[in-house]
Amino acid sequence: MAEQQAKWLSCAEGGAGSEPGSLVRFARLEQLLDWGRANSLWPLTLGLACCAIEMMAAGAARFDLARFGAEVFRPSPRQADVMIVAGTVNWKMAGPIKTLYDQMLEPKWVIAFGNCAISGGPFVFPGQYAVVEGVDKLFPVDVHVPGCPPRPEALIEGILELEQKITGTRRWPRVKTA
Amino acid sequence: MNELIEQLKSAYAVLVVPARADTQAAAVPAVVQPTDPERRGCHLEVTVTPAVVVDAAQVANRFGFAIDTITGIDWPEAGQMEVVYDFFHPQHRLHLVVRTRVPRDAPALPTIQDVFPGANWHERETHDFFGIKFIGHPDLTPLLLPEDADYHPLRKDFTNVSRSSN
Amino acid sequence: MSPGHPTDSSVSAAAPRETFVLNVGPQHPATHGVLRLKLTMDGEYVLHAEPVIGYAHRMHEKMGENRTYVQFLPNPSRIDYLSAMHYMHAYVCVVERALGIEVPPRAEYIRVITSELNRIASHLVWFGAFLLDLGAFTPLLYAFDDREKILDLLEAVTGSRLTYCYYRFGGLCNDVDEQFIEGTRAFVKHMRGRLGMYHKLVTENLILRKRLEGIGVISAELCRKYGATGPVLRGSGVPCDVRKLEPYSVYPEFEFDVPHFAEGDCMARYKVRMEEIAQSLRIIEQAIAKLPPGPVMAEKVPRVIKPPPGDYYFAVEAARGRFAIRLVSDGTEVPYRLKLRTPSFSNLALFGEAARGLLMQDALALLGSLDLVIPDVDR
Amino acid sequence: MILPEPYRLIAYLVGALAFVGLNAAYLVWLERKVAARFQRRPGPTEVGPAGLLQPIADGLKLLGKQFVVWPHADRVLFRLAPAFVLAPALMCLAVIPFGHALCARDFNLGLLLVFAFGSVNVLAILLGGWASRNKYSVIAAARVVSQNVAYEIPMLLVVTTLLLTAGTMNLRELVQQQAGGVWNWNLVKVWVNPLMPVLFLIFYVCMLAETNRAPFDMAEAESELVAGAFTEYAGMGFGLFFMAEYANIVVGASVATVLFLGGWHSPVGVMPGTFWFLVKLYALVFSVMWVRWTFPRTQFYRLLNLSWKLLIPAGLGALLFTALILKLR
Repeated sequence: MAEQQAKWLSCAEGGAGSEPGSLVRFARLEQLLDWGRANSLWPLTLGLACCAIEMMAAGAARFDLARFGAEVFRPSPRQADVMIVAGTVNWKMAGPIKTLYDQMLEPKWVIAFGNCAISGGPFVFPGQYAVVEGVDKLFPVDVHVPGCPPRPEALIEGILELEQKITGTRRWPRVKTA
Repeated sequence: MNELIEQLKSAYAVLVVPARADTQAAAVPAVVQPTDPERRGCHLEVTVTPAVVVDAAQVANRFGFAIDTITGIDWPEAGQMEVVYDFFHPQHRLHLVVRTRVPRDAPALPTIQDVFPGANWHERETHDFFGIKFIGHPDLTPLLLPEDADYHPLRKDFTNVSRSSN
Repeated sequence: MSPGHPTDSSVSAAAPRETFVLNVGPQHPATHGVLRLKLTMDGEYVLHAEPVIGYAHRMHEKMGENRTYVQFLPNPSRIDYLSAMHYMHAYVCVVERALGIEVPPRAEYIRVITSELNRIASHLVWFGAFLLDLGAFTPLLYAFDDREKILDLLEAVTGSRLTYCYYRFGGLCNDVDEQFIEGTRAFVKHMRGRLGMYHKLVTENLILRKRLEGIGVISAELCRKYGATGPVLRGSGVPCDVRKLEPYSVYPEFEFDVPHFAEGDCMARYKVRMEEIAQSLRIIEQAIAKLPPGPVMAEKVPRVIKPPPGDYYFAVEAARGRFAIRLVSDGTEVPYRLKLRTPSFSNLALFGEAARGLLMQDALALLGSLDLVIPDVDR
Repeated sequence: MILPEPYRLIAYLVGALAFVGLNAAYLVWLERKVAARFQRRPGPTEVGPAGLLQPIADGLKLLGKQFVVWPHADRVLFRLAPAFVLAPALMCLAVIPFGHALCARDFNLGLLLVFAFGSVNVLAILLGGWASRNKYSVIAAARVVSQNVAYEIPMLLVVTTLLLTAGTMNLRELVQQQAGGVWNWNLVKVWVNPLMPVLFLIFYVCMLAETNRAPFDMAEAESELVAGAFTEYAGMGFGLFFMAEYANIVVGASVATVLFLGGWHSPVGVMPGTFWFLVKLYALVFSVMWVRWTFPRTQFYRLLNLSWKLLIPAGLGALLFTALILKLR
């Protein structure tokens, strides 16, 4: 454990928050905060289409997102940390979803869950008039989880991937394997 | 069952647009045509002129039909748009189709939403997709398309709307 | 009973009341997706409710005119992803009707088994989500637990957890194995026990009964005027089920009841769906017992699907009600027009009228009891 | 031995803050674990052993989250509300005797103080909801006020009834009266007042309602009002509301323990008193969680009906009945 912790700390050293020449360094504090953020990713309750059911399944007993502390689905964007865009976004929804993104407070992240959110998925064809071809056209996306719909395991992997993006290392503490 | 169909037939047979002196239009009777439900999925097809769709809906209402759906079909070669009203019966195995055709350049026909309030959304949707105007409809703002949509995507000559990808 | 509504003439005769518009959605936990409700409220009473839809419009009908019959196969399962099997069933059946293909009996039986499994899965999701609307969280997880068992069975056969693309024009893409049959048998037994538990845990709960009984009454006449079908119509006392009324596939060969309750309130719709799970189990049991051997694919299916010109219509009983496809063919490889009649659309249409005068809390319970899938409304 | 006043108060301040903080943090953890067990899933496991670091991660996250006061919100009240909601709960803990000698302020009117400060909680949620200027929040705030006003009355009626037989408002003395075995606890003292179990039941229901817990969670009716009165709060503002909810549960459960369950008195005679106090306290807290994860939410008007039409008449009846018994005895 201690060894891993040391590794985790050294990994994130020189990452965000520690500028080389600055007098005051808050790297350790930043790392601590990042650890907290990574382990407490509260998603926004935002189900758009098919993928939302798999998102619900990921929170249900079999897959249990709660193990990683990410099961606290908040209906209010103010309290959510990560927006899981689960499903197709069309141009009518583009405005509201952008508002939701703006209403979320920093630090915030976005997971594009499913092909529709990544690129428009199966609904893209020449002459299509409704679908936004990828939510990264609307706001920055941190993790893409492909699939139509992706399996719940894929969402868990997406969350772990996002944690890695936040802390700079693949999850501490390690996930126990069965 | 069969007698119900017969009654329906006779009810629709009298649906005639009366001849009007000011337009020289002749009286047009409704065309009632029984169809094979195994092959086509409906029992009775009634073709009427747009002027009597409300009466046609009233007959369906009198016989206890429920509104199934309303849709449009675009026939650019014929220069027409077809509006198809589907009615199903909640108690009997009976499916009724009422068809009417409107000119493509000025598609308009009366609304049946006073007979079937459920037609409100179906007509709005048909207006969204085909641009068919339902006269007397309280609110024809786009239902499924964005509120400011001015295109009718299910018309055969529809091409992609220009969409700035911001 | 709920207290007197302000729409009563006795109350509204007083000084004009101040109303406000509450915007529920498109992102709101009670709308199960991207439905938006514009509620004109007087305090907590809903004076006028206007659903605003279209936030999940995905051009399925336009796509129908853009792709060949085979290319459109994955689409129906994405319209109502919770009852994907039924939607696939309607689509392949309408094309089979146009082409005049006879489907081998084994394929029909397997279609019925998978469809009914899918219906149970869909009702389980509704059960969980509805209870979540009412503020009980735990039943959701129990329901999803049971649903995973169905998903495992279907995944082994179809390769997909949610959006199955299993039926083909003329049959199925592959046969089921012994494991599936055994697993389904075991599931039927398991689910019967669980249903008893659900009734003990939820149906008999006093708070739940008080929240549902007499709330959100929808009359049979209202259903007829709006074309509402499925459990909503059956919850208003009309035993209308496409499986019985316009039998398709091999449904006439099974014994099952059409549960219907005359009360028309949220509890009636709740009971209809719970009873339907039991009836679906009955159908599955019979279908497995009678499952004939043989091929699962018709022999004379043309390589290129070109239905003769004409207008074809096919309706099935999906988990939410009557799903119908109107296919207009012009004899080419691409449908000329593919109209999808989705049950949620009509079921939601009556919400505005049914919710008038209810408390907001009860209106949202009514909304939950309609069992909406928003992409099914918006297509 | 009881420490002199100033030391006791300093010890209380530090202790109460730590107690409330840890309680809030670990009751959240417990709630998540308990809920998970009810739902046949593991709950938080990966963040620290058995997910024990989960509340710390949540706390850090909330601390590091941006806090914004919306331009349309009431700037002062919006900031004040979270503080208002937590402070009264801290005050209440001052008079609660956790053990024979573990009471920050042995106060003659202890019970009065608990109820006086306990009611401020409502004001804070009202302020929070009002200051947010969000329709959902305002609806929730209005609900909370009428709910808490309605349930304060039966609760006070029950307590008054109890005071008739006890004759003191000092919480320590109340506990001392219940010394000498389980049968002396107020809950089972039916020979003094045959209505004691009923009183406890009313008190328990009122406690659930006062702390806005399911099935009476109108303040945060998630599936209707988004996040209720807290919809616009983010970061630690929301965190404080969260902490206050658990602090209020602890206060409510403590008062119930003191009034009905014999306070620090051990049912079997082993282990120190504080241990037993906490056992009773957490058993009650657990039951509160159990209720939450089992029942659906009630309707709002039914909630008010329950209080005005059932609990208040029942409370009044119990009060009259008890007065009669005492007079006749």
